Formats: sequence, structure tokens, C-alpha cells
Amino acid sequence: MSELTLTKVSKQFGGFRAVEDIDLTVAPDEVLCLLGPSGCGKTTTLRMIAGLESVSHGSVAFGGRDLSALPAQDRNVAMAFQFYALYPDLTVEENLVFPLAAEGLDARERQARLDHVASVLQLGGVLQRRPHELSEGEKQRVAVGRCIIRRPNAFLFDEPLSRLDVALREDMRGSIRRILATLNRPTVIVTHDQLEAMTMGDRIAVMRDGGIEQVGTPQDVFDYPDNTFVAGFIGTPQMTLLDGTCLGADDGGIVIGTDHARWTVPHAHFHRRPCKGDRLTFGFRPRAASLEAGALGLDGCRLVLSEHMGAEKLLHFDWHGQAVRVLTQSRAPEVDALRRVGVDLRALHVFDGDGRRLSVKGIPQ
Amino acid sequence: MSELTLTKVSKQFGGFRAVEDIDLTVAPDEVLCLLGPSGCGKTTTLRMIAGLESVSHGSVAFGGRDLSALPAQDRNVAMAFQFYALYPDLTVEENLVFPLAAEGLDARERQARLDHVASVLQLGGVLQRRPHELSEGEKQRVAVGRCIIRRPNAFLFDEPLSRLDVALREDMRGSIRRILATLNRPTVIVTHDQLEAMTMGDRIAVMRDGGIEQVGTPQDVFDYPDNTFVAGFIGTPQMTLLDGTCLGADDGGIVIGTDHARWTVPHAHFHRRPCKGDRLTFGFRPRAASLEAGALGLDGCRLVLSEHMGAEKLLHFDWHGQAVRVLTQSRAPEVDALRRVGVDLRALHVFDGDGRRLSVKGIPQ
Amino acid sequence: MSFRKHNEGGWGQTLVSGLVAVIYFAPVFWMILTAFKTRQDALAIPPKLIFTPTLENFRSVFVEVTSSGEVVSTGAWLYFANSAFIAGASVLLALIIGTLAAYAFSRYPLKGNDTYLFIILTTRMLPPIVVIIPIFLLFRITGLSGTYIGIILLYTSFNLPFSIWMMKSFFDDLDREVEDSARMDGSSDWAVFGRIVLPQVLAGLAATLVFALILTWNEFIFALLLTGPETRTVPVAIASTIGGSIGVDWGKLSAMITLFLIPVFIVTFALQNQLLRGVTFGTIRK
Amino acid sequence: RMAAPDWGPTRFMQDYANETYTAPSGNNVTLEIDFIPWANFFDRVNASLNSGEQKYQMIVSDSQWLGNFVEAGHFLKLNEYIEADPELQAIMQDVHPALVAGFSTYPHVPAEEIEAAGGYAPDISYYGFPQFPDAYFTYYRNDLFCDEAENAAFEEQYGAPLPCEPADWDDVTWEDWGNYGAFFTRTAGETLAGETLSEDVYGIAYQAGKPLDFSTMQINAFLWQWGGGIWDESNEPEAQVMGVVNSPENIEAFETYLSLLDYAPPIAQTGQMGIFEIQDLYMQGKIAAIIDWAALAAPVVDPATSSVADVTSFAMMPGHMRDGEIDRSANLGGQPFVLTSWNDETVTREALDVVKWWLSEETQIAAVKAGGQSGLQSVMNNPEYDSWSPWNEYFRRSLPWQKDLWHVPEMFEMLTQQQEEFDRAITGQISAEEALNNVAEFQDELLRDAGRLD
Amino acid sequence: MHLPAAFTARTSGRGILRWLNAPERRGPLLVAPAILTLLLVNILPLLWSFGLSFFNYRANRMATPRFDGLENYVDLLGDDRVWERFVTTGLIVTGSVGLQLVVGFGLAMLFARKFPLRRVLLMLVLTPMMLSFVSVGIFFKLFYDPTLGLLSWFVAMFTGEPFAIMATPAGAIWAIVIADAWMWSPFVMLLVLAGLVSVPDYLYEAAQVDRASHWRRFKTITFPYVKGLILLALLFRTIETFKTFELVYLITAGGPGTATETIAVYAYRLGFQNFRTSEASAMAYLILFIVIVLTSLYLYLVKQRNSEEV
Ligand SMILES: Nc1ncnc2c1ncn2[C@@H]1O[C@H](COP(=O)(O)OP(=O)(O)OP(=O)(O)O)[C@@H](O)[C@H]1O
Ligand SMILES: Nc1ncnc2c1ncn2[C@@H]1O[C@H](COP(=O)(O)OP(=O)(O)OP(=O)(O)O)[C@@H](O)[C@H]1O
Ligand SMILES: [Mg+2]
Ligand SMILES: [Mg+2]
Repeated sequence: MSELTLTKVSKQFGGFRAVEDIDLTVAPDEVLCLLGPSGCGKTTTLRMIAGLESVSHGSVAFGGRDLSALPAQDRNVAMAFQFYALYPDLTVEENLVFPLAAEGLDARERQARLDHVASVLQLGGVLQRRPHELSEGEKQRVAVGRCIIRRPNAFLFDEPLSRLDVALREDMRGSIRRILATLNRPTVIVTHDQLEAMTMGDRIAVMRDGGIEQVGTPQDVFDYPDNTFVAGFIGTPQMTLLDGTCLGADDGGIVIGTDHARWTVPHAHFHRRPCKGDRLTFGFRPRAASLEAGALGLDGCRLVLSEHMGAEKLLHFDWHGQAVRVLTQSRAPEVDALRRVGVDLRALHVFDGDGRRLSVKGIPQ
Repeated sequence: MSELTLTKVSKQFGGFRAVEDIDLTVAPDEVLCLLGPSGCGKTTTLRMIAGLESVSHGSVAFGGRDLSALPAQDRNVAMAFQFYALYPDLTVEENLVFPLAAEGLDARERQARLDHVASVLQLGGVLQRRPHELSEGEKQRVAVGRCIIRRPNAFLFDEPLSRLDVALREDMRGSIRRILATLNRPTVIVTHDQLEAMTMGDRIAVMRDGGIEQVGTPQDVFDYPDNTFVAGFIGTPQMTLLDGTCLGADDGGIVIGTDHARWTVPHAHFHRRPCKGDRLTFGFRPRAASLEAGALGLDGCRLVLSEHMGAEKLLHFDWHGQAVRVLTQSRAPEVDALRRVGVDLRALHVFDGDGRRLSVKGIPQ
Repeated sequence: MSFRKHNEGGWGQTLVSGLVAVIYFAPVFWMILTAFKTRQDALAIPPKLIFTPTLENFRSVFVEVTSSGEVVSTGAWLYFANSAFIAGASVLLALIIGTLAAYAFSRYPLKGNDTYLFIILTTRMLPPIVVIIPIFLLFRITGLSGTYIGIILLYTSFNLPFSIWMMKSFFDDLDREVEDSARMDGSSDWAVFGRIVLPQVLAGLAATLVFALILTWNEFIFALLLTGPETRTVPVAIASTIGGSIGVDWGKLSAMITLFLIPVFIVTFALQNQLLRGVTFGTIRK
Repeated sequence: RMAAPDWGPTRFMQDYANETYTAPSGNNVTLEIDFIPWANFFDRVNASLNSGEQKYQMIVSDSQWLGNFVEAGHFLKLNEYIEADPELQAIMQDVHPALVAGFSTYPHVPAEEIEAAGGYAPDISYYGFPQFPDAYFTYYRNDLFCDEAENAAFEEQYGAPLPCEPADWDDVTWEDWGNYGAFFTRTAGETLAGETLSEDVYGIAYQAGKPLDFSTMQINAFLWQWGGGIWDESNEPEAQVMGVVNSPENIEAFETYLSLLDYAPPIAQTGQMGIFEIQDLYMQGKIAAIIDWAALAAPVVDPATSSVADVTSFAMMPGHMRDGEIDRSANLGGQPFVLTSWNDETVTREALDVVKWWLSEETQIAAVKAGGQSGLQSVMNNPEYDSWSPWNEYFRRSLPWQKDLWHVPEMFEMLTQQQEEFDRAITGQISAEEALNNVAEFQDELLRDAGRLD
Repeated sequence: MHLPAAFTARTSGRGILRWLNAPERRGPLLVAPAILTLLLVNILPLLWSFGLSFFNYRANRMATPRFDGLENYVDLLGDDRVWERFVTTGLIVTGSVGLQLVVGFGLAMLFARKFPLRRVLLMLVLTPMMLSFVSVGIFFKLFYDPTLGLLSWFVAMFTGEPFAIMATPAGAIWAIVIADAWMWSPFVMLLVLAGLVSVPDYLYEAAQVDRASHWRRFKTITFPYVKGLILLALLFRTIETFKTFELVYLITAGGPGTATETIAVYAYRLGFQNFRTSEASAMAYLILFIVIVLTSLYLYLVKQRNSEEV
């Protein structure tokens, strides 16, 4: 199969630019996850790939062939809709085989595909029901099934698992991933659940306000977010981000800090060095911080709230007006207790005043 | 304020018993989270407390006064509905102040409350819109806001945060928790998101099929699930549960295992000892397992899938047909690689054939 | 744009639909045109599309020349006023009573709900002509014949089944949690109905109103039999233009039809959006 | 208060009463007419009477309704009032006997007996007075019938001239009428009176419609003229139906009636050719000659409504030559008005005063001048009478020929069924004979059931 | 002394209000005005005429009515003329309602999309429904007139012959059907349109992505959405068309012969012209019975659909 390429794709709704100059390539054997907050243009992008929405500028191509002008029915793309879009009058089985009519399969092959999809998605028991007799989760699985029963040029999934409960979701994630691996088609999955994005995507594209902020492997995006938006968006619990300034440089490295703390960070930590006085943001993940010692210390963090998250606790501190989060397995202090939060230097992300990454990628987290 | 007490509350819909003999007490300053799978009767319980559904048996009392016969409008209970139930023809502001009419506040106080709620829930920008002009997340926040603007006898929230994205959800969780803390009213929050239950609830009640399976602090429920249902339901990623048998007892303790492994567990681990030949289920959390050594080993686990979850990876193994999950920060093996999974003895949960807990509570996890 | 959304057509669609609409409207157009024609033009074949329009027909609706040459009012304005008053009052009444009943049927189901609803519908099933005598009798006994109250009551009862059925389906479709919610917020049941429920079914009310209005506005048989000279409505007056010494007075007839069409047309046009939305909303789940 | 159909003659009555009527008794009496659309007049009156509404003190009735409402007890028998009041007696004497017979008597008494009785006889039951009497006659286009070229052509073809002057029509028979029909039936493209036609023109027309009593009205004329007739209620219960209604004379008359429809406009084939349809067609210049009621004549000579207003003349209806004489028997039209039975004495007296006022010569002359008709012989004998409208002469001369159809309560059923059968024949579904046989059978059974036939 | 207290509470004005306002009385209270109105104005007369249908009452006779039991019904059911009228009515109902559905559906399809001037054009199509029967009847009779009518003129332009649609029984039935269908297709259109408008776009999009043909899209998406509404239109229109009186009376008067005499016209003739009041009442109840059967059938279908959905 051939790859899917978006070149400078934009979408204008009246005066509102929902998607702006997106460039993306998805290889035939690749799953790309589109991740981003609500309203950032994920669905719109998907619809443009499917041919349900015309592109205002730019082009959508499969294997180098520009299909921008082709209507949806001629693109041979499979799509699972955010709100399922099941055919209300057809049974689950009929819904599932509906798209096969256009593929002209013989009855045996059709049955084989149906059986396979039904078993993978655990829909065997509800094949004769109609959509309104299904639970939300079942509906969603039918929508996914209607997609993966096909052998299209590309797969598009719009929030395919959002309505499933945790156990089922974990299960489905694996199943879908395995099926996609055998089919070898470029796949785009939209989600706003980052765990899903991280686990299902070969690469992740993080979107904001119609544009792409960063594309990369899940690990890459998690470990080295390109900017503060990505840093704050990826990772649960959220990364702690603190405002600070560059206080200058000395032999040991660059001195950064706030009114209440100053740390020296080796030059090697930066791929671009800030100048003295520059506003900075520095961040670290709650899991990388601890109440034990650490190279970088934040003194006088006052515990505001401690949340139990099963095996771990998420501690919310107030550090001179800035929120600091720490994830720990050890016992939580009393509320209002003051503590020193220590952060490992290697876990420190530094961004410039515009939120762009300053620290190098090489430092393992 | 006074506490909320449910005594042997049941609800019968025709021939179907949606809720059965529930006993619950919620103290004035307490937040109780009702947790359970879809359809287990959470909403119905809430509606009975609110007076929207009559109780078939049993009683609902506030501060000892039985209110079972009182209609909803006379109970002075605030409730946020699962599907928002916003007044479609009123603006957000009007929606928010609607319940205040019954409290007879003066204009200043009313404005103050409105401002406070709007700022906490970040609704300032949409006060003049109507519900259909809101995103799902905003709708949900209005529903919550309409609740916490009041000073009722009790707060009831039905899945208050389910439609928010992760960042916002974390934020709201904290805000609501803080507000509730100042108001000092018994609060029941329904959710099927366990993270929410764990972080917001002072206590958790896990429901299944109309009955309560376990009530306790989040930590308690997480650490010492009363049965396999609770064990599997609470905790992400899910606890690994393996079927096995009691192979006998020796000096060191009780020997448990399967065809492929046998472990000796000290007697002290059990508060009730299984007999030889009893069917057992034993479980451990993925975070408590590792690829390093551990008291109890599962040899020959074949890696099926490895999922990136940010800082950690979730490894799915197949161990003689049973699924074993391990959460690790270290590098994942190749797919199909065979590994030994080690589990710390202290982390082992043992249940009897009926799924009831056998291991003692005292063992810290 | 290289392709359109499914639900949007362009001017091409306008052209096709326009053609169909114009053909469909042609008979009405002809009636209206006739209102501006002299009698000879009205009946001319081949039909005259180009002619000198006259307003004489409209004049004749309102004034006439008596045997002594005096110009006097025909009293037609009274018929129009009667029509407006009677239709307006009875539609409103039916809407109010029907809405309340529909709400009750929807929210406080009685035992044998369906049976009640069915009986209510049944009252609409008989050809009016066969129930005339008993109704007439009843009106005579109660002294309602020829009074406004009588005819308004009658029309109200005609519109009730329709209003109840229609409005019930609207109420059925409402989200009950909203009402629960208002109740929780301390509103009385009446306040819930007035402030929360009614605003949500405005569209349905509009649709019901239009349908009921159309039926009432044009009702003839009972208007003929149960109104007196003072309460007579326009349809009866329209019928009076038929069968005089000149057979059908085409010009006057058309003029009355035209004048009589205008109010419903305006109401329908004004409520058009609600009509579509209302009908959708009310019946979609049936 | 009075119920009346909404049209010219009743409107006139109201207007004129408003202007001129003051009750001689000194009571404050106003004539308040409830005008009801003609087409639905019967429904309204019927519903009112049968429900016992007792709303009206006087009612404009149709002549045929008498038996029905008299037997139901709604109409007031007037004999004792007439007996007691010479003025009323004078009126009854003045009213044309054909009208007294048709409008007033029940059980029905033929005009000859009325005439013999001098208008009033105590053993006859009286109920109504003429409100508006009516009769039909010929309307024709003198521009066609007097056209020289057409005349020449006709004479060549049929050996006789076209009747140009009204007087020429006095001996026109149905055969001639058919000839005129055939002659003047032209299709578009042919010439007529020197002009090339863009549309078809038809020769002749008379009423042949299913609604109301349209076809019966005209067919009865044929039956009587051919010497046949309808069931004779005045000889009840001896009078027979079988062999009378479907007598050979009747069949021949009906066949003639049907054959003449060939020259009528195509609407005849639909059974919808009523009095208004032919009036409209005639006024549009599409028919050379028609037979229609006096009541419909006024618009025909009004240029505002008629394109042939200037070229229309009136004449007697054609007749059937029988025993060397032309028989012009026809069916009476128009309506009587009656008093209702529930009025108290005062109201009855006042109502009779209104009757006297309406049937005073003065009022009647005004009515005729306004385009109406009068049933009073004194008015018709007024030397100026013929000049008050161009058709008065023919109304006056037609009146003696008028008979009426049945008045018995069963008449509605008989009429509906008869109209249906006639309509079948008119639209070519059955023959004249079949139609009359069906009618006879039905009437026979019905009247036997009702005990009016032995 | 508890009893008197309760008593006074109930009799004082406020007490009654409160008593009425109790939740368990809410339903009956709200329904009461409607039921009362219907009872008074509709149901009483209905019952009266129902009772009448067992007598031999004639409105134009003074004789006291005699109880006849089921005789009227037996007579009617044994009367060929009655069956003939039922057949005629059936033909007209089938033809007209069928045509209304087809035309209404077509119109709805045409107006389902948004396009410039849609509002205005839609109003043009809706107008026929707003006319009175009298206007439609009289004008259609004129349109059908072979000499003065537009229809005939139009047909004659092609055939050169005057066209008399009402000259044959079949033609006359068509004449009625066309007029009635013209008048009421907009009603069907409105209902169907409502259904079409409510079809979510995403379904069409899904079908597009699934490469379904237009026919399959119609069959699997459009039709299911309007099915219920079509049934509803069918119900209302069948009831109404069954009662068709004015149009027939004005356009053909039941002719030619009795070819277009519907059961409603026949009932009118029975009751109003022949004064067989009791028979007419019996007739009315036969009609009612048939309509009820049809309606129940409809409601049964709907219910089945609903129970399928729940
Ligand atoms: N047809 C449209 N007309 C105008 N604006 C639109 C249209 N469709 C989408 N938008 C706007 O474009 C933006 C992007 O919408 P889109 O549906 O792609 O968001 P999304 O990323 O899928 O969000 P979500 O996670 O909530 O589904 C939103 O602000 C939305 O309001
Ligand atoms: N009015 C009712 N009539 C009959 N059954 C009902 C009714 N309301 C709820 N149920 C049934 O009672 C059970 C419990 O419903 P409930 O709404 O309390 O579930 P829930 O725990 O809130 O689920 P969810 O997480 O999906 O909201 C369900 O099986 C539901 O189908
Ligand atoms: Mg989206
Ligand atoms: Mg729920």
C-alpha cells in the first residue's frame, strides 16, 4: 500500500481557520495519533482526508496521487466516526458488512471477515441487534468494526475508544493495534486521551488551534516536548511548569531560577542557551520529583492537597504562588506542611519565554 | 449540618431490582464516591436520595429525620445530573442562579455566589450563552456550578467530570474538592472513573448489580479489595488476576499455585486459610510486579504487547494462557521474548473460589 | 469548493424546486389572479394572463349597492372579524387545554392512558355531516347556537384531539431530567411547567397552532349551521358568492379567498421555521 | 325573523323592508333575514327545523319541501287566518293559480282546481305565499339568429328561416330547437356570422346537471309535453308509478331530451350542466341559445358580466306539438315563504302583516322593477309590466304552463334517486328506458312502503 | 377532634386548592378541562346518535321512534348501495392518499436541502393546504370544465379535442383524487420533510465513506428516518379522506351517476335528504368502526416499531 501525505492543508470555515498549513506523512505501516484539546481541528483534519470536507488550501495525496478534488466515495478510505454514525435501521451484522458491498466480495470471504471482526471486537453476542439496543461501548465497537472490516487505502478513527470503560479499553487498544499491524495501511487515530495516543500510535502529532505543535514517537514527544504546550498536554499527571528567568551564566553552566531559588544547569543541558534576563519556563514531571534529595531543590513547598491514585499519591504543593506536583509512593505529609521538593537535573525541561524548548534532547529523562 | 443516612434502601422497577438493601452513611464533612460499572444502580441511588425516585423499601434520612416521603422540591438537596439537565432556554448565568430563587438571597449575595462559581469553574466567558452554544465540557461545568452555588442539605453529583479533558479534569477535581471542604455538607459523587473516585472521595463505595461490594477509604479499597470484583475494578492498569488452587500447607505457610508454578505463602498472610484443593484467585498490581527478582516468580511469560504510557511501559505477557501485566520504567523486551515476572509477596492478594478475600488486611502493599 | 455538503443545494436546486413550486402553486395563483379580473376575463378561454386589473371585486366584498342605489357595507368586515376572533380564541383555548392535558398524559400517566388517548382521537373520526344533528340539538338545548361561546367551544373541542396528540409527542421527547433538576432546585410543579417545560415546546406550540388554525379558519359546515348573522364567519360568506342569480360570482369569490388566505399565510410564514423544527421535534421518535 | 337564501330577491326584500315597512299594528317589528348561502340553504333550514331550534318565525322554503316540513309539523297551516281575513283572501285570489298550487297547497292540489275554486277554498290546506316565483324560457343571441348569411344557410339546409324576433319563437318545437343546435354547433376555425372562430361554439343547452334538481326540472317539462308525466300525488293513493313513470310517452320524451344534448357543450357529458354552467357559457358567447330561469336573466343582459348583453333576446321555450297544439308545460321554479308553527298569536299576526305588505301591489311592483318577479296577476296585468324587463313577457306567458313536482315528504329520496338515474342516462351509462324503469321501480317500492300507493 | 379539622381544611377555599394541588391529583386535574370539553361537545352528541342508531327515528316524522335493535345495521350491511359506496370511498382514499404520499414525498425530497429562496418556494407549495374546501372545490370544478376549464384547455392544446375528465366514472374519480391530493400533499410533505431534516448528516457521510450507492443510501438511511412519519401522515390523511364530503359534493356531486358518491356523501343523503336519521347514525358508526380498525392497525404498527426500539 501507499503512504498518505498532507501538504500545507488548511481549512477555512467562513472567517474561521479551523486547520492551518498542516504537513503530515503517514507511512503504509504506520499509525499516527492526532492528539489535542477539544476544538483544535482534529476531526476537521480527518474529514479532509476522508473527503467529507473540501480542503481550502493544500493537498491530500495517497501514494503521491493528489486526491483533493475527489469526493469521499471515490477515495476508498475507511473512517470510524466520533459519534459512531451507525445505520439505525440495520442490525449490527448488516452495519458491519455494509461497506463490503462496494468491495464486491463473495459470500464466503464476507462471512470470514465478519466473523473475524466480530470476534476481535467481542460483538458476537449482539450481531442481530439494532444500534438503539446497544450500549454506548458496543456502538463504538461496531463503528470501529465497520472500519476494520474493510481493506481501504487508509484507516481513520475519530476517538474510537472514548466510550469504553477502562478494562475494555485496554483490551481493545491491543486488539486494534494487532489488526492494523497485519493490514499495513496508513492509519490516523484521533483522540484526546493521551494514554491512548501513547499506546496506539507509532507516532503522535500534537495539535493546537489548527496547527501541529510536534510530531514524533510517543516516547520522543513525552521525553522531549518541543514546547510548553506539548509539555503540559502530554503526561498524566501534568508536568509541573514554573516561571523563572535566566540569571546569568557561570563556569558550571547557566544559572536559572526565580526569586526563591537558583540553580546552575550545565551548558550541555542546552541546545540553545538563554541570555541573562531572558524569561524562562522550567518543568519537570511529578514522577521525576520527590520529597527526598535531588539536584535541584524547591524549598518551602506547602502541601495543599494530596490525592490518592491507587498505589501512588499526587501531592499538590504551593511554592510561592506556583503549583508544584509530586507523585510519590511514600506517605504523604500533613496538609499545610512545608517540604523541600527535589528534582533530578536530568528530568529538567527548560523552555524560553515563548515556550520553545531550550534543553537538549539527549538527556535521558 | 447533619449527616445523610440510607437504611436498607431498595428500588424495584417492575420486576427488576435496580438497587437492593443499601446501607450508607455520609457524614456532613464527607465526600462519598459511588463507583461501579454502567447500570449498577448508581444513578438510581442518587435519585432516591434526591427524592426524584421513591424508595421501594428502606429510608433516606438527613440528620436522623426520615425524608423518604418528601418530594424533591422540599428536600433541599443539590444535584448535578449525568446528562447536565441544563435549562435549554436560559443562559448560563440564568441557569446558575436559578436554584437561588428558592433560597431567597438578596441581589448582592447572589452576584457574589455567581462570580465565585463562575471563576472557580472558569465559566466567566460563556455566562451569556445558552446551553446549545456550549461545548460538552462547558455544559458539564455549568451543571456542577448550578449545584455548588447552593447551600443545600446535601450535594449529589452524577459523573460530574466525565466530559472534561485530562488537564481540565485535574483542575476541576481540585477546585470542587476545595469548595466542598468549606461547605461542610454530606456529598455523594457518582463516577465510573476510579481515578476520580480515588482522588475526590473521602470514602469509596463500590457497587455492583444494585448492591454495595465494599465501602472504605480509597487507600483501603485499593490496598485491600474485599473481592475479585473490587480488585479488578479498582486500579489502573487493572490488577492481574490468575486462577489457581490451594496445593496444601506446610510449615512455611500455605502452598498455592497452578500447574506451572507453586509458591509458599506464610500463614500470617491469610486471615482465613484455604483448604487443600480449594480453587483460588491470586492477584497483584502491574506496578507491584517487575522483571527483576521477586519472591514469587512466574516463569516463561511471553511478551505480547508493550504499551508506552509516558514515563512507564505496560507490558502484556501471556503466561500459559493467562494474561499478566507488568508496569515498568525500564526498557521493554522484544515482543515474543520470554521473561520471568517477579512479584513481591507483600503485594499478593489471594481470594477464595467465590472471589472473597483471603489475605489479611495488615500487609502493606 | 469542489464538493458540497449533503444538505446544501445551489441555484440549480432553486431552479428545479422553483419550477415545481410554481406549477404547484398555479391553481392558487389563478384564484388570486381571478380576484383582479372582470367576470368575462375570469372565464375567458384561452386564459388571459394579461388583462386590465380591477379592484372592483375587492370593493364588492365590502360594499354593495342596494335596490335604491345606496352604497352600503356588506358587513363583510364583521365576518372577517368573527373569523379572526373565533379562530383565534378557539385555537388558543385548544392549545391551552390541550397542552395541559398532553402534559398530564405525558408525565402523570393514568391507568389506561392509551385508551383515553384513543378515545380522544376517535372523536375526530366521524364525518362532520353525520354528527350535525345531535350537536345542533345540544346547542339548541344549551342555547349556545349562534353565540360566540358556542362555536368557539365547538372548534376548541375539534382541535383538542389534534393538540393533545401533537403536544404529547413533544412532551414525550423532552429530557425529564431537566424538570427533575428544576424540582431539586426548589421550584414548584407549576413553576417547572411554566418556566422550564413550556419554553422548550414553543416550536411544537407553533406547529400545532398553525395546523389547528388552518383547520379552524376554513371550517365550513359547522360555521354554516351553528353561527347566526352576528357570529357568521368568512367561509360561509364565501359560500354565499355561489348560487346567486349569477351562479358563481368568480371575482368576488376569488377576492374573498385571497383576502381570507392572507392571514393564515402570514402566520404560517412567520412560524415557518418553528413549523419545520416543531414537526421534527414532535414526531421524530414516533 | 326569517331564514332565506342569500341572493338578489331576498336581499331586496330586506332592503325594501328596512326602507318602507312599518308594522300597521304599531308594534316595533323589523324584518330580520338570516341570509344563508344558496348551496347550503337546505342543510341549514333542515338542521334548524329538525333539531327543534325554533329560531325562525318565517322561512323561505322551496316548493317541494312543503310536504316534508308540514308533515313534520313545522309549517303553520294558514286556512283559519285566510278565512278570517278578507285581505288575505284577496291575495290568494290574486296570486296566479299555478303558484298557489305549487307554493301553497299540501296535500297538493293542481292549478286547474285552484282556478276553479277562485284561488281560495276551505277544503284546501294552505301554507305558503310566493316570495319569488320563477319559470324558465329561451335566451338567444339575436346577432346569430338574425344574421342574414346564417339565415340563408339555415333556410337552405332546413327549409325554414331562423326565428329572429321573439315572436318567431312562438311556434318553435323541440325539433326546430334541435336543428338550431346542429346548425350553430361550430368548431374552431369555422366561421360564424362572418367571423372566424378561435374557439368552439355550441348550438343549444338546457339544464342537465346532477346537483340539486337540475335535470329533473327540464326533463319533467318534456315528460308533460309528451303527454306522459310523473307520479300524481294529488290522486294518492290510486295514482300509480309503474306504467306511468316508465310509460312509452315518457321514454320517448326522455329520449328526445337526451338526443338534444348532442348539440350542447361537452360539459353535458359530465352530468354537470346545471343552470349556472349554461348561464356562464352563454354569457361567454359560446352557445347560440339556452333555456334558463328568469332569475338568472339579469346578469345576461348586463354588459359588466356578459359579452352577449347587447345581442340577447328572450322568447318562449320550445314546445312539443301534440294534437295540433304546442304544449309548453314546464316545471315551476321559485320559492314560497311560510310561517312556522311555534309562533304565538302576536307573532303570527305580525308575520301576516309582513306577508300583506310584501304581497301588496306596490311592493311587488317595486320588486319586479328591481329585477324580481311577482306572482300577483294584478301586477302582471299591469299594462307596463312587460316593459319593466325584457323577459317579463315570457315569464308572464309561461306561468300558466307551470306544474310542480311532488311535495310529499318522500320527494327527497325520489328526487335523489331520480337524479342519479337521469345522470347515468345523460352521461351515457344507461338508456332512457333503463333509467325510467329504474326510477319507476324505486318509486313504486318507496311509495308503497310509505303507504301512498295501493 | 381530628375529623372536623380535616373537614374544614377541605371545605375552605384554600383547602380545596391544596387538595386539588396534591401530586397524585395532578394528572386528572390537568386532563379534566380537556375531557370535559370533549365530553360535552363531542362525546355526548356521539352517544346520542349512537343510541339513535338502534331506533327507527326519522327527523321529519312526528311519530315516536321505535326501538329497532340492530336492524339498521343489518339493513345497511345488506344493502348493495352501501357496499358500492364503500368501494368508491376505498378507491378515492387509496388513490388520493397514495398520490399524496408519492407527491408529498417527492416534494419533501426536493425541499430537504437548503438552497436560495427555499423559504419562499416552500410557502408556495404549502398554500393549497390553507385554502378552504369550498374554494378548492369550486375552482377545481371550473378547471375541469371542458369548455371554460384550464385543464381541458391545456389538454386540448395537444389533442385538439375538448377534454371532459368527469365524463366517465373513472375520470370523475381521478378528478376528485387529483383535487384532494393537490390540496393535502403539502401536509404529507411537511411531515416527511420533518423526517428528512432530522436525518443526521453524519449518516450520509458514513455512507459516503462506505461507498454506498444512492439507492442504498436512500434505503438504509433516508427511508428508516421518515418511515414513522409516513405512517403518521397515512393515519391522519386516511381518517380525513375517509370523511371527504365537500370536495365530492362540489366537484362531481357524486356523479356521473353514483360513480363518485363516497360513504360520507351517502351518509349525508341518508340523514339530510332522506331523513333516515337513525340509519344515518348507524352508517356513521359503521364508518367509525372502519376508521377505528384502520387506526388501531396503524397504532399497532407504531407500537411494534417502538417496542422494537426499546
Ligand atoms: N462546519 C463548521 N463551521 C464552522 N466551524 C466549524 C465547523 N466544523 C468545525 N468547526 C470549528 O472548527 C474547530 C475545529 O473543530 P473540530 O471538530 O475539528 O475539533 P476537534 O479537534 O475534533 O475537537 P473535539 O475533540 O471536541 O472533537 C472548532 O472550533 C469548531 O467549532
Ligand atoms: N425507570 C426505570 N425503569 C426500569 N429500569 C430502570 C429505570 N431506571 C433505571 N433502570 C435500570 O436500573 C439499572 C440501574 O440504572 P442506573 O441508571 O442507576 O445505572 P448507573 O449505575 O447510573 O449506570 P451508568 O453508569 O450507565 O449511568 C439499569 O439496569 C437500568 O436499566
Ligand atoms: Mg472531533
Ligand atoms: Mg448513571
